[in-house]
Amino acid sequence: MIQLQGVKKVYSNGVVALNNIDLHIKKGEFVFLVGATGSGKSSLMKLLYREEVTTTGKVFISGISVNDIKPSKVPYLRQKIGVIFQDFKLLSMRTVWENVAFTLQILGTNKEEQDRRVKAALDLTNLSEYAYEYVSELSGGERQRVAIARAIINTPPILLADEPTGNLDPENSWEIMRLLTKINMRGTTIIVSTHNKIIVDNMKRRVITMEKGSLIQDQEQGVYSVGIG
Amino acid sequence: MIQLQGVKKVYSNGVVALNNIDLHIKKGEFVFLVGATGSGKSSLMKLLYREEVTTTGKVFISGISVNDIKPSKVPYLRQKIGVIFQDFKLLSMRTVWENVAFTLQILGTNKEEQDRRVKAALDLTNLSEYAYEYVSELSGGERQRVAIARAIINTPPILLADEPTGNLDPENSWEIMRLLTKINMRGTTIIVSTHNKIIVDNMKRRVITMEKGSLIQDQEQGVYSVGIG
Amino acid sequence: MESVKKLIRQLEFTLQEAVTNFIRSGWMTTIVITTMVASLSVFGAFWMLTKDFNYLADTMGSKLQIVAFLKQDAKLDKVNDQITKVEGVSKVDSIPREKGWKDLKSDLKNSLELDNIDNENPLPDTVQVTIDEAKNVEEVAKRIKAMPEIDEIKYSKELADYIEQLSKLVRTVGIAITAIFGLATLSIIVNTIRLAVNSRKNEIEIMRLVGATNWFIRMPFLLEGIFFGFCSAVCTSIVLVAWRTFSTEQIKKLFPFIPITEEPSLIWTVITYTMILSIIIGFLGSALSVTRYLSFEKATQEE
Amino acid sequence: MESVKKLIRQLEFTLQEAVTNFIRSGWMTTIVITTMVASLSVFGAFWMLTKDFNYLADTMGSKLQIVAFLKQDAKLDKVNDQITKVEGVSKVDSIPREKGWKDLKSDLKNSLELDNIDNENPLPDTVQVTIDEAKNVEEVAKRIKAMPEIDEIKYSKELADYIEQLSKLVRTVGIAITAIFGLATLSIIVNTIRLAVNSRKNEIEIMRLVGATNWFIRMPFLLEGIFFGFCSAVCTSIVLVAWRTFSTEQIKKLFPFIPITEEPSLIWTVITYTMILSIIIGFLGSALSVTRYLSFEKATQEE
Ligand SMILES: Nc1ncnc2c1ncn2[C@@H]1O[C@H](COP(=O)(O)OP(=O)(O)OP(=O)(O)O)[C@@H](O)[C@H]1O
Ligand SMILES: Nc1ncnc2c1ncn2[C@@H]1O[C@H](COP(=O)(O)OP(=O)(O)OP(=O)(O)O)[C@@H](O)[C@H]1O
Ligand SMILES: [Mg+2]
Ligand SMILES: [Mg+2]
Repeated sequence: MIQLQGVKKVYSNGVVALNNIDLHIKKGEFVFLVGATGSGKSSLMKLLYREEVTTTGKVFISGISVNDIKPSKVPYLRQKIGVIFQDFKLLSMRTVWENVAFTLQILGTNKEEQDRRVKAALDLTNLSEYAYEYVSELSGGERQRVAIARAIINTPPILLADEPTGNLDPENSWEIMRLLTKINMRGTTIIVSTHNKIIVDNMKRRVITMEKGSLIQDQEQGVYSVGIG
Repeated sequence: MIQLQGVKKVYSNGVVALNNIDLHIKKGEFVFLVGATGSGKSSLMKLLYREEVTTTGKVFISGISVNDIKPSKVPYLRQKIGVIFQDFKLLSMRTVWENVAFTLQILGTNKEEQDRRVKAALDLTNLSEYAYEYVSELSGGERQRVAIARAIINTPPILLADEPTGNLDPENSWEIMRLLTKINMRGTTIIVSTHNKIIVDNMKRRVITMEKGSLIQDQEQGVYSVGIG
Repeated sequence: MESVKKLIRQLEFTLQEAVTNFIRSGWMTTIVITTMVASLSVFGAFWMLTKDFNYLADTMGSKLQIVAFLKQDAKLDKVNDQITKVEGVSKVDSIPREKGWKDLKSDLKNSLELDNIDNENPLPDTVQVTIDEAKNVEEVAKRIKAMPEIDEIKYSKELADYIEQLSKLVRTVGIAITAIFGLATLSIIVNTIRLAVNSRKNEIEIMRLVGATNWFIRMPFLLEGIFFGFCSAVCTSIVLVAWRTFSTEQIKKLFPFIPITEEPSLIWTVITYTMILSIIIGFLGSALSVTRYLSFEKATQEE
Repeated sequence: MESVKKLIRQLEFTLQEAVTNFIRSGWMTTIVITTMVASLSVFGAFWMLTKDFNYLADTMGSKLQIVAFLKQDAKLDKVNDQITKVEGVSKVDSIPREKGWKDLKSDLKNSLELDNIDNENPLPDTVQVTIDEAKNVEEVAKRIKAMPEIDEIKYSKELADYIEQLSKLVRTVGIAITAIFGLATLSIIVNTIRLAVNSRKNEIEIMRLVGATNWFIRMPFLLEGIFFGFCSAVCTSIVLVAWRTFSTEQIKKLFPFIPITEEPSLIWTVITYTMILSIIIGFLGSALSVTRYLSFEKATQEE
C-alpha cells in the first residue's frame, strides 16, 4: 500500500528532516510512528499526502509514485487519504458541522448521505452537541476531535493521524484509539504519530521509531522506547 | 496571589464554561489543573490574563480585581503573566529568536540583556540550534518549546501553562517540568493545565480537578483522576 | 448519470459557499464594493464629462457661420435650397439685398453720424450658412464657393481652426484620460480583490489540503467576484444617474447659456459599459487572485 | 533616566519593526502603493486638468472686446491712456477715424460692388478694448461708457455672458469633481490600507496577548503608513510630472492654437498638496485600521 524507497527530505533552509528511509506498510496495517520532537514524523506524513515532495527517493501509494502525480491530480490523491493534522487546520469561521461535511462536499456526496455520515462521525467523536458551534469557540480537545471527525468521515483507504491525542484527556484518547481500531478493522491503513507512551505500549501494534530523520527501529507489536534505545 | 470568588463564565453562545468557582492560589504555588476536554481549564486561565471577563464573580491577582482594570492598563497585567498558550500563538513569519525576544522588547529591555536572556531561554528549551529559523518551519514540538521559552523569558511572577507538553515526547516533557519546577522555586506562581497522567502523578503537587465547569476536587500532592472520581 | 448529479451537487455547494462568504465576511465585502463603486463612479463620471465637453466644443462649432454673397442675377431661393443640401450645413438664412441694406443702415445709424449714404443699395443678396461642426467649415466653404451662383464667401478661418482644435483637444484628452482612468480603476479594483482574497489564504490552503480540486476552490470566489461586480455596477449606476440628474438640473438652472447633451442615451451607454466592465473586472480580479494561491509548488513555500 | 532609555529602545524597535514589515510583506506593500499612486495620480491629473480648463475658459474671455466710439472733439491718446488704467482691461488699440474708414472701405470693397461711398468719412475715432476676463466685461463697459469723451460703446453682451458662464461652469464642475474624486481617492486608499492591516490581525492579536501596549503595536503601523504615503507621493509626483511634460508638449505640437498654463508653479502646487495629502492619508489610514483591532472588548469577539 505505502512504500518509501531511499527517501531523503532536505528543506529549503538546509534541515535534513528525513534521511534514507525505506519503509513498507501493507494494506490494512495499523502503525505507530514514534520519535522525539523534530525527528521527522510529520515530514514523513507530509510526503504521503504530497504537501512536500522528496528530495531524493520515491514514495509509492498503491503502486503510484506520489512525486510524479501531476499537480492537477493531487486533490484526488488527497481525497483518498484522511489526515488528522497536528495543528488541526480547521476552518475557524465555520461550524463544526460545516468543517466535517466539507470533505463530503468536495466529493459531491448527496445531501441525505452527507447528513447521515456527518451525524455518525460527530457521534463517534462525542461532538454531537457542538455541531452548530463555530470552531473558534471550541476548546483545544474539541477542536482536535473535529479534526479527527473530518479525517474519518469519508472512510478513506489511508488515514494519517499526526499526534491525534495531544490535547485529549486519557478517556477521550482511548475512545479515539478504539475508534481508529474499528476503522482499521474495516480495512483502512492507519499511521498514527504520537508521544503517548501508555497508548503505544497498550495497543500492541507495529511501532516505527525515528530519530533525527532516520528510521531506527521497526517492531511488530512494539512499545514506545523513545530516548531509551 | 490569585483568587477567584464565585466565578461564573457564560460565553456569548450560551455555553457555561465555568460555574461557581472559588479558588485561592498562594504566591509561589505550583498547581496542576486537570479535567476532561471542555471542562473549562483554558477558560479559567483566560480570565486570569483577561482575554475573557467573568460573567459573574470576581478574579483577583495580587489583590487587584482583574475585571476592573481599565482596558488601557491590561497590557501591564499581561506583562506580569507569562502564558504558554494551548495553540502556541506564535508569530509564524518571524524567527524563533524574534518570537522569544518579543516580550523583552515590549518591556524595553536593553540589547545585551535581551541577547543574554534569549540565549539562556533557548538553551533551557533545547532550541539553540533553531534560533534563526522561522516558526513556520518548525515541528509541532519545537513550536511548543518556543511558546514556553517566550513565556518564561522575563521571569514573570505568574506563569500559566496551558497543555505545555501536548506535542512533546516524554523526555522533553520531563525536561520542561524540571524547568517549571526550577522557575517555581525562584518564586513564580505556576498553573499547569495538562492531560498527562504520568507527569501529574509523579510530580506530587497540588492538583485541581475540573468537570463541566465546576471545581470538583482540590488535593495537595494529588494525582490525575479525571473520569474516575 | 451519477456523475452529473455529483456535479450538480458540487455546483449547489459552490453557490451556497459564495453566498455564505459574501455575507459572512461582511466588512470585507463592503470594502471591496465601496472601492469598486468609488473608482467606477469616478471613471463613469469622467466619461460623461468628456462627452459633455465634446458636445460643448461641438456646439461652439455651430456658432460658426459662412456668409456667401450671390452673383447679381442669381436666384436667392434656389441657392438657399442648394446650400441646404450640402453636407455639414445645419441652417441657411437668406438675406435679400434690401433687408441687408436696411439692417446695415440701421446698424450704422445707431452708432455713427451718417446720413449721407442713404442713397443707393450697394449690397448683393446674401445667405448666412450655419455649420454643424468646426471641422466641416473648410469643406463646406469650398463647396459653396464652387457654386456658379456664388460670387464670394466670407468666414473666419482662424476662429474655425481654433474651435476645431479645441474640440479635437477635448476629444483627445478625453480619450487619453478615460483610458488612463480605466487602467487605474482596473488596478485598484484588482488590488482590492487580491487583498480580500489574501485574507482567506488560510482557508484556501486548508481546502487544498483536504483534497478540494482547484476548480472547486475557485468557483465560489469567481461567483463572489461576479456578485462584487454586479452589486458595484448597480450602486455605480445609481450614483451616476443621481449625479447626472443633479448636475444637469443645476447646470440648467445656474448656467442657462451652456448647452448640455440632452440625449438620455448617453447615461445608458455609460451605465451599460460600466455594468459589463464591472462584472468582468470583478470576475477576473477574483480569478487571478485566487489562482495565486492555487499553484502547487508555491503554496508550500510562502506563508 | 532609565525610563528614557527604555523609551528610546522601544522606539528603536518600532522603527526596525516598521522597516521589517515594509520589506517582508513585499507584495502587500506593492499593492498598497500601487493603489495609492493610481488613485492619487488620477486625482492630481484631474486637478491639473481642471486648472487647464479654467485657464482655457479664461483666455476665451480675452477674445472679448469692447469697441468705444469717441466724441468728435475727444483726444484719442488721452482716452487711450484713461482706458488703459481701468481695471480688467488688458489691451487698448486706438483706431483713428482715418484708419477706420480705410479699413472699412477695403473691407467692403473686397466683397461688395461698392464704389460710390468713397466720398466722406462718417466714422468717429475708435478704441478697441480687450478685456482680461469675461466676468469683468460689464463693469469695464460701464466705466468706459461713463467717460465724458466717449459717445457710444458696443460689445456683445451675449457672448460675454456665454463665456463667463462657461468659465464659471468649468470652475464649479472642477471644484465639485475634484472634491468627489478626493473623497473617492481617500476611501480607496483607506480601504486598501485596512485590508493590508487586516492581513496582520493575527499578529496584532498575539502582540496584545503577550502584553504589548496599544501604542507599542500601533507605532510600527503608523510609521509604515507614513512610508506608504511618502513612497506613493514620490511615485505620484513622477507620474504627474511625466504626464504634464508629455501632455504639454503634445498639445503644443498638435494644437498650436490652444493656450496652456505655462506657469511651472501649477505642477509644484499640485505635487506639494499631493505629497502632504498622501502622507496624511497613509498615516490616518493606518492609524484607523490598526485601531480597529485594538479595542479591547471587541477583539475577543470577532475573528
Ligand atoms: N517547512 C519546513 N521548513 C524547514 N524545516 C522544517 C520544515 N518542517 C519541518 N522542518 C524541520 O524538520 C525537522 C523534522 O520536523 P517534523 O515536523 O517532521 O518533526 P516531528 O517528528 O513531526 O516533530 P513533532 O513531534 O515535534 O511534531 C525539524 O527539525 C523541523 O525543524
Ligand atoms: N470563545 C468561546 N465561545 C464559546 N464557547 C467557548 C469558547 N471557548 C470555549 N468555549 C466552550 O467552553 C467550554 C470550556 O472550554 P475550555 O477551552 O475552557 O476547555 P478546556 O478545559 O481548556 O478543554 P481542553 O482540554 O480541550 O483544552 C467548552 O465546552 C467550549 O466549547
Ligand atoms: Mg510533527
Ligand atoms: Mg484548553
